[in-house]
Amino acid sequence: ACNFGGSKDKDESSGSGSKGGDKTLNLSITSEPPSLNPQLANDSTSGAVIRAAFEGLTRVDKDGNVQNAAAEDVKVSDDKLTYTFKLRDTKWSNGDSVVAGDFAYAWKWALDPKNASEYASILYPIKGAEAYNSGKGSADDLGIKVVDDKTLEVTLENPTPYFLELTAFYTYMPVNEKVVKDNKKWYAEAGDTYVTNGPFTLSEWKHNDSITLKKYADYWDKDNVALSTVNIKMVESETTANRMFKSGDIDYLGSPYQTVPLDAMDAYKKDKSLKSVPYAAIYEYKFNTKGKFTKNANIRKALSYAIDRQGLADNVLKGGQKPALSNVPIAIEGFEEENNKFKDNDIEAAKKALADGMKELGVKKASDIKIGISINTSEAHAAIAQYIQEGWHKNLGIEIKIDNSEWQVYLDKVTALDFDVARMGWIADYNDAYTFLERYDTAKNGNNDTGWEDPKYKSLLVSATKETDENKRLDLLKQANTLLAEQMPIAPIYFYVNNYVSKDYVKNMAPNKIGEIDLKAVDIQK
Amino acid sequence: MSETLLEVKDLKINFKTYAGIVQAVRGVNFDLKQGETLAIVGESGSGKSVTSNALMKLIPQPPGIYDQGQILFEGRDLIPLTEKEMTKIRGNEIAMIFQDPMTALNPTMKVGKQIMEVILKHNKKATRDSAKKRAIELLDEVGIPYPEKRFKQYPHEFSGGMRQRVVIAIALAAEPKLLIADEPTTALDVTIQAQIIELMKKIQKNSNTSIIFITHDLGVVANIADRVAVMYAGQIVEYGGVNEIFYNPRHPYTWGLLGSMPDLENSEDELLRTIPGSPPDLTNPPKGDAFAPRNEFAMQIDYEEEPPMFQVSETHFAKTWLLHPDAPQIPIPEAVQKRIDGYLAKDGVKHV
Amino acid sequence: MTQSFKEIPKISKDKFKIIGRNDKDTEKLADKSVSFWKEVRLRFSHNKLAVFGLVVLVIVALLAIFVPLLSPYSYREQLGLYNAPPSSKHWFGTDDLGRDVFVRVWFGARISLFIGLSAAIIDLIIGVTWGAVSGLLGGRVDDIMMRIADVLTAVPYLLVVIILLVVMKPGLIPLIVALSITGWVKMARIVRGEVLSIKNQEYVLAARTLGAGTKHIILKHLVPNALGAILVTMTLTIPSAIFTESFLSYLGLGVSEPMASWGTMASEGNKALDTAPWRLIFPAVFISLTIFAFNAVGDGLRDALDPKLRK
Amino acid sequence: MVKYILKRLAYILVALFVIVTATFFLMRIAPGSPFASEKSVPPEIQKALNEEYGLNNPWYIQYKDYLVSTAKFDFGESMKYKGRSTNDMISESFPISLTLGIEAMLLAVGFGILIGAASALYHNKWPDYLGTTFAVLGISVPSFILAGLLQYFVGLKWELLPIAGWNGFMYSILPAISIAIMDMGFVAKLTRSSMLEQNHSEYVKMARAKGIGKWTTLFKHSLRNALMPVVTYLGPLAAGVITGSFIIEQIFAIPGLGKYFVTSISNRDYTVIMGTTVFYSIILLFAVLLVDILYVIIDPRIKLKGAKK
Amino acid sequence: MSEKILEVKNLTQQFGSIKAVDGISFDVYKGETLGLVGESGCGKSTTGRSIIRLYDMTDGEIRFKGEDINGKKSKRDLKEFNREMQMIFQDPYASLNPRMTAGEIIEEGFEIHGLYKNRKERKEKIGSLLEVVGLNREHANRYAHEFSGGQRQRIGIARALSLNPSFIIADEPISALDVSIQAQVVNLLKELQRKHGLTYLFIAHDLSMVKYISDRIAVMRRGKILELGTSEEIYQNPIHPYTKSLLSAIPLPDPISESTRVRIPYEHEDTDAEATMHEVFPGHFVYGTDQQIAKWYK
Ligand SMILES: Nc1ncnc2c1ncn2[C@@H]1O[C@H](COP(=O)(O)OP(=O)(O)OP(=O)(O)O)[C@@H](O)[C@H]1O
Ligand SMILES: Nc1ncnc2c1ncn2[C@@H]1O[C@H](COP(=O)(O)OP(=O)(O)OP(=O)(O)O)[C@@H](O)[C@H]1O
Ligand SMILES: [Mg+2]
Ligand SMILES: [Mg+2]
Repeated sequence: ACNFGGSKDKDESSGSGSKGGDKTLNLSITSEPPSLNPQLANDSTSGAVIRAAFEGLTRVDKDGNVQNAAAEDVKVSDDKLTYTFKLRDTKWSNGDSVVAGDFAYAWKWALDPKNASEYASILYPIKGAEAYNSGKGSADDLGIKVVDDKTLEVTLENPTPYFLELTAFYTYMPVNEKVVKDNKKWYAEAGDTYVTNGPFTLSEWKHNDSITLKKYADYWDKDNVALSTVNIKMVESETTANRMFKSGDIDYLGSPYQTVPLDAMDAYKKDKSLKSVPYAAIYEYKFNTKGKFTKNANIRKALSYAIDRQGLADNVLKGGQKPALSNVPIAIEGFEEENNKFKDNDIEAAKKALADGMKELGVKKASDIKIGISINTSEAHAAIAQYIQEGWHKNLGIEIKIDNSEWQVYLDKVTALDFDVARMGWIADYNDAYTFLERYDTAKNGNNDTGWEDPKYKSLLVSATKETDENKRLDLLKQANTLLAEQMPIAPIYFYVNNYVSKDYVKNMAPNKIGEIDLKAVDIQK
Repeated sequence: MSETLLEVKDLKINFKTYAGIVQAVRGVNFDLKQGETLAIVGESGSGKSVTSNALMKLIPQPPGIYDQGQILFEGRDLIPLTEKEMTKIRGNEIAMIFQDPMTALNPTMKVGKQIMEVILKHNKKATRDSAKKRAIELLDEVGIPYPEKRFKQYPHEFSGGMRQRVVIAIALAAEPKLLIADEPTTALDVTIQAQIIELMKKIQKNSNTSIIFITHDLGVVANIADRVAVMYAGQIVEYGGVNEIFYNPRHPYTWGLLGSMPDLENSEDELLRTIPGSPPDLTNPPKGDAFAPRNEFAMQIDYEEEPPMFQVSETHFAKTWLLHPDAPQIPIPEAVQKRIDGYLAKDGVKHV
Repeated sequence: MTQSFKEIPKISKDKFKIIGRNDKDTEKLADKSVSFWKEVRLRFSHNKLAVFGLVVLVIVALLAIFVPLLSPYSYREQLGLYNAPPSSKHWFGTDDLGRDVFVRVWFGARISLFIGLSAAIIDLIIGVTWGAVSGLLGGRVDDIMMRIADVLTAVPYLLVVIILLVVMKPGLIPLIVALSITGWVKMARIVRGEVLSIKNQEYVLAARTLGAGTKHIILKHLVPNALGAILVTMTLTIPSAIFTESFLSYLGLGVSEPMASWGTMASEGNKALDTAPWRLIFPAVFISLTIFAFNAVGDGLRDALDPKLRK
Repeated sequence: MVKYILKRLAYILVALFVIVTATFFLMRIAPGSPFASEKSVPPEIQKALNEEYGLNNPWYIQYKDYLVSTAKFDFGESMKYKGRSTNDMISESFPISLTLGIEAMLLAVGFGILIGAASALYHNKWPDYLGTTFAVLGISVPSFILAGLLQYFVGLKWELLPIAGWNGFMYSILPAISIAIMDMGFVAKLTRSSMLEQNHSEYVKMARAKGIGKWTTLFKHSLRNALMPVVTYLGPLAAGVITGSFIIEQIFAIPGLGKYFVTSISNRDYTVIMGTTVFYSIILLFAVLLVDILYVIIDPRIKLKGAKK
Repeated sequence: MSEKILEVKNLTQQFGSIKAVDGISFDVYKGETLGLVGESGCGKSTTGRSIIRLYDMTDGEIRFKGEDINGKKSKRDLKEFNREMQMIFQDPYASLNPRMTAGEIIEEGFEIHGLYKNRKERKEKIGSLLEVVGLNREHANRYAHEFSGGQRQRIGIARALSLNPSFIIADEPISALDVSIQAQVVNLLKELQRKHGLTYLFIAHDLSMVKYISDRIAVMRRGKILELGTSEEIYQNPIHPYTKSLLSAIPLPDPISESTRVRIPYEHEDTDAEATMHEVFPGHFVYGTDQQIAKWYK
């Protein structure tokens, strides 16, 4: 009964990096990817693998720029509502040609409510997509048209300036229609059915253990793919992954595959190996605007002002995170200068706001204010909460309790507004402020979780969607952002950065602003 | 008589306990000749088992301490021997039968294997086959029917009497020169007891084994012993040939023992004679004669000084001041004497 | 025989007057007899390891009581000195939020010791009762009770805890409820085994002929005589409860941050082993030391109470 | 015997039924859903998902479905890992946990008994103190701390063994030790006290009176009799160990079954929860039964009649 | 003869496939001692325990003071029964809870039956019971292991007496004791019987003691009573070959006669289904077929 998985010799050869032309990259991800079906995937782990194995119409390169990929050429109509993609001559890993129909099939499949794709909403910019996906429209009304094998025409609902970024997103990846139709579970294992068109093929998938990607020999741009093999180990524990990195078992540690453990930050900072790149993502504390105390905007402001964000970033997070003084990350184009809606750690202002708020609420003593910080169980959340708790307690004299819950219980509580202050994070799927601001359009929005809504705010967002002029649109979004800071339904805490460490011989490997790494560009030079 | 096999000289054994040092055996002397049976009697706690275990060096150390004395087996003192040297003697030269046949056999090992084990251990030439053959023979010898079948059974499939026979078979397996039987029949009922005693006698006759037989049942002693040692509080208080002890007991404790036996002629109305009180605490043995506090004939001297062994006859000794020439002549208590006379009369009728 | 046979000594004649037995003494027990509890105490105090364990427990308890009261720092105060190694000011160093580990260790001791003792009490109340009743009644009742225990160990514990999390406010009480759900099963199994052998002892039969009921037999006869096994099992329950607590705290069922227990400190510290080992070492050492002490005391008591080892 | 086993099998069936029922209701009462995530899923898709997995049916239909699937040992597809069947997940990961578990059991039982036996044999002498101290240390060092220490020192600092992963025997040593150590300590303690008891028994004295050496007496006589309490403890232990330990698998990145017991629950992956629970229950219930049968093998006096003794 | 206190009719006790007691019948009269002897494992203890309801009997009927003991169902009746009938156990070591003091052991019955609620009264009662069995009041605070075997057995007797029973089953109360202590215990039992008019069922395998203490004796073998009669009858005039064999095996403290004694071995004769109890003499019963009885009685 000896089953240690896998054959030994294979692994030994792959572990030793590049020998001659054989360039191997060793990585670790935190868990088994829940699904390697591009249309079913809904998490970054799966996304990281899918992105290497599939090729969308476009790719986002390591600098965050959109490049044509499967599409050779894109034409955008003047009203910015019609996109015509001309496809390159590329091949699926089983030899079939990649045709426009494969894209159309994949997108329609994702939008088909029967298939229950959890990320289908990212296709909603396409005309008729939302209606079809929510069972109100039909597939025939979708703005997806296969003109011929090499031409795909897409009509949008609204002008969507970031649409070409979306077409690089994994839900927009094509699938080989024939293979998928033949085998419903084509994506469950590596093998003949897992047909891809990206720079790498999935050569082995040992569930829960490891994934091996091999360079795709017939890839159209194969000359620009340096790596021959990528070994991806699934290592749940950060500490273990960190030790594996130190011992050389893996070559790269950090976003988006794994996190550099908090406790290791100092050491890596000391030897200057820790790298931080900005990330279009925010860590925030949501206020329950229906709560006993947090319904009062002044109280909310007091709490928000009295957070020492810089101290938190320096002492607790240590990864070079930026204090968030606005609800849209500085990594978002056009919002670089917007991070100044209030002052960090402004105790004076906080005290004043608190006094005002107490007056409005009729509360006599600050210690009568009892507020709970709800977090879910995870190391950094607890440390952050404790840091903030101590600050609030010390500076404002209010009583804070930390309420720690299991993840799903936590989600339930947040949705039910069963909290005072709750932590949340939001990561951009595409580099645009809309993804951050859209969440608060109505109280009913599934991602709002504060109970807050404002008709003015909503109308600003609606106008922005319709707006075809880039600058005007940006301005509308900035107005909305300012409005959020005034009412403070959420206290922004910090903007994420992507931290990572990598071995010297790993080149061109860094996450971009939306936290992705294009393995196509990575090289190993020993 | 034949030569002396075992000589125990001034053996003292102590146990270290939290309550203090228990002087379990306080200077015991006796000897044993080949083919002879010595019975040791005495009440519970008098040191019979400790003495017999000491002969095999089976006293656990700690807490046991061989404080003093010698155990000369065929002239060789066993006390200084190492554990390893002892394993050659145990089971081979000296064998032991334990009191409780229910617990003396390993419940999870087949009976045959338990016998073979000794044979293989002590007979270098024995093979598994020969050992098995011998084991079956032994089972047959001790009177177990269907020995081949029984060989393969577990102890719990045997009755108490049968188990004691197996224990005896094990003891005999290496043809020991000395057999120590520590209350081998106390746990058995009378009919089986009688069978076992007959068996032991037969074995002794056949192989001229010496036997030390420990019991508190005087009836059994009368049946099996050549000589008798009566123990009290870690000492031998009377010692002599079996007839001397039974028909001419000299120590008041022996009187007490004999008197407390009911006998079939006893009328039911009279109470049995008892020895009142309980044995002394051996952590702190009393000064003088340990039996004095329970002795209706105790004298002043008994509370002050330990009596020496007085010689009654060539072979009969007793450790009581009553035998001192200055002591009042105390006759054997009436009830005991009456009983002895009764027996003698009956025997006389039969044998004279 | 000749050896002990000396010449008949000359002794004054009046010593040979019969004065009979010493009536007073006859039914007296050995006067130097040691009472049961005194002997237990003696035996225990002769067991060096057990005494050591007891001393450790007392010291740990005292430190847990007094250090948080007397220390210049509080368990939650963030001193701005992050991950500082042990020094004369902070004996056990500071943690990632700049709190004094020494105070936190002894604050954590309060919670962990409380949990450990609660678990022991749960074991006693539920586990012992369950095992004793099951073993004593036997037959079908026994079958069913033991299958219930099996079922309890098989139903996913985490799910039960999650549901508790929903219905109860976090704190010590739900923690104890969570520990009570399955913590006692091992104890029940072991007590049942003991009871099966004790219940046929003659003194139990004697109690039954006196008309004793189940409760009486369990409390007076079975439990006291299974005490050895109970103690040994309890020494195992305590550590497992201390670790279960850290797991439950992780899920949000235990005491809430910034309070700490040894278990949570150790599992947090475990991540910092490579960089700030003092955050692991101190809680871990005290956990181990305390459990070691509980074991030593438990074993010592077991041996001291064991009537079989006594004569 | 046959009758007894049949009766026990019936009990196992009843117990399984109870377990499935309890798990089902707990699962349904617990907040959250398999499809919940930080980014909320639009209600329409939520509905479609529920429909796909039959979660829109009334509870009694779902309950019936679980009972049926349990009866058929086919638990359906995982709700979290798309396209993966629960049965596959178990059958792929169980052999790994089993291998590791058996290794750990061998360590725990082998060394535990050896240490316990040696301690008993040299009662109150230095091997006893050494063995007892070692056993108690084993109990008092939590497995996750030991695992971390081993990984850090043996794996990273001294580079003697791999840090993590599952690629051959060398990879299994550290995790097996981490799993085994606590049970090793307890087995050693149990063996010691049980051996001491046996050593006071008449038959051991008898064996010594036969002239048999200490160690031979130990191995041939007292050990087997002393094993009973150890066996009682081993049944549930084995069930737990061979089905994997979440923490150890997590620390050493082992693709075993243990992690599913925890992750399936935090994911609310209903089918996998049910599958792993039933799987574990069967192993546990059979382990308990096996122990009762083992009793008879170890001790010929015991007859299977229902009650022991 | 005086009235029957206990009637046992066709008592059968089965453990699994073993018939430990196989349809035995006898009566016990008020104030007498009935001795029950037989080889080990013949069902003596089982008989005693069935009578005191430690076992639920498989078949048969037991009447105590005219009432069917299995008919007693209510808790109160059961307690009443327990007060009337008590048992003394064989093993003075195993029958006393090592964790209790002598006082607590004796007190147990009071506690269960709620007697002598007053502390002083209770203490007084315990003290007087200890004195009755020949121990001192001070012994109440001592634990069982501090007593000698004989003293322990006396504590067991005090416990049995604590509820003032009228009927006592003594299950080999002396076989674990040595001779001098056996005598103490037997004397005590006799004296108690004389003073309190107790009735005993005295179980033993030592015939000399049984003969001494019993008025009548029943000889058991393999779950059946083979012979029953007055002590005199059984000793002077045994009829069943098994009884004869038993008697011949008693060793006497008389070396000369012992050296010549011949034991009569018992050859088991199959008694077929027809075997019944025959009253050979008034009050002297023998179990066997008609021919067997005729053969034996010659
Ligand atoms: N291991 C021991 N530790 C302490 N004391 C002991 C030990 N073994 C025996 N003793 C003491 O030695 C004394 C003699 O005991 P021993 O077993 O020899 O008596 P015995 O004559 O064989 O009695 P019995 O008829 O009950 O077998 C007793 O007082 C007993 O308490
Ligand atoms: N609880 C029980 N379960 C199964 N069998 C039993 C039980 N009690 C007694 N027996 C069996 O019943 C038979 C009679 O046992 P019992 O104890 O009545 O004999 P006994 O005459 O008292 O013997 P002893 O003289 O050894 O005490 C024996 O074969 C015994 O094994
Ligand atoms: Mg003895
Ligand atoms: Mg009996």
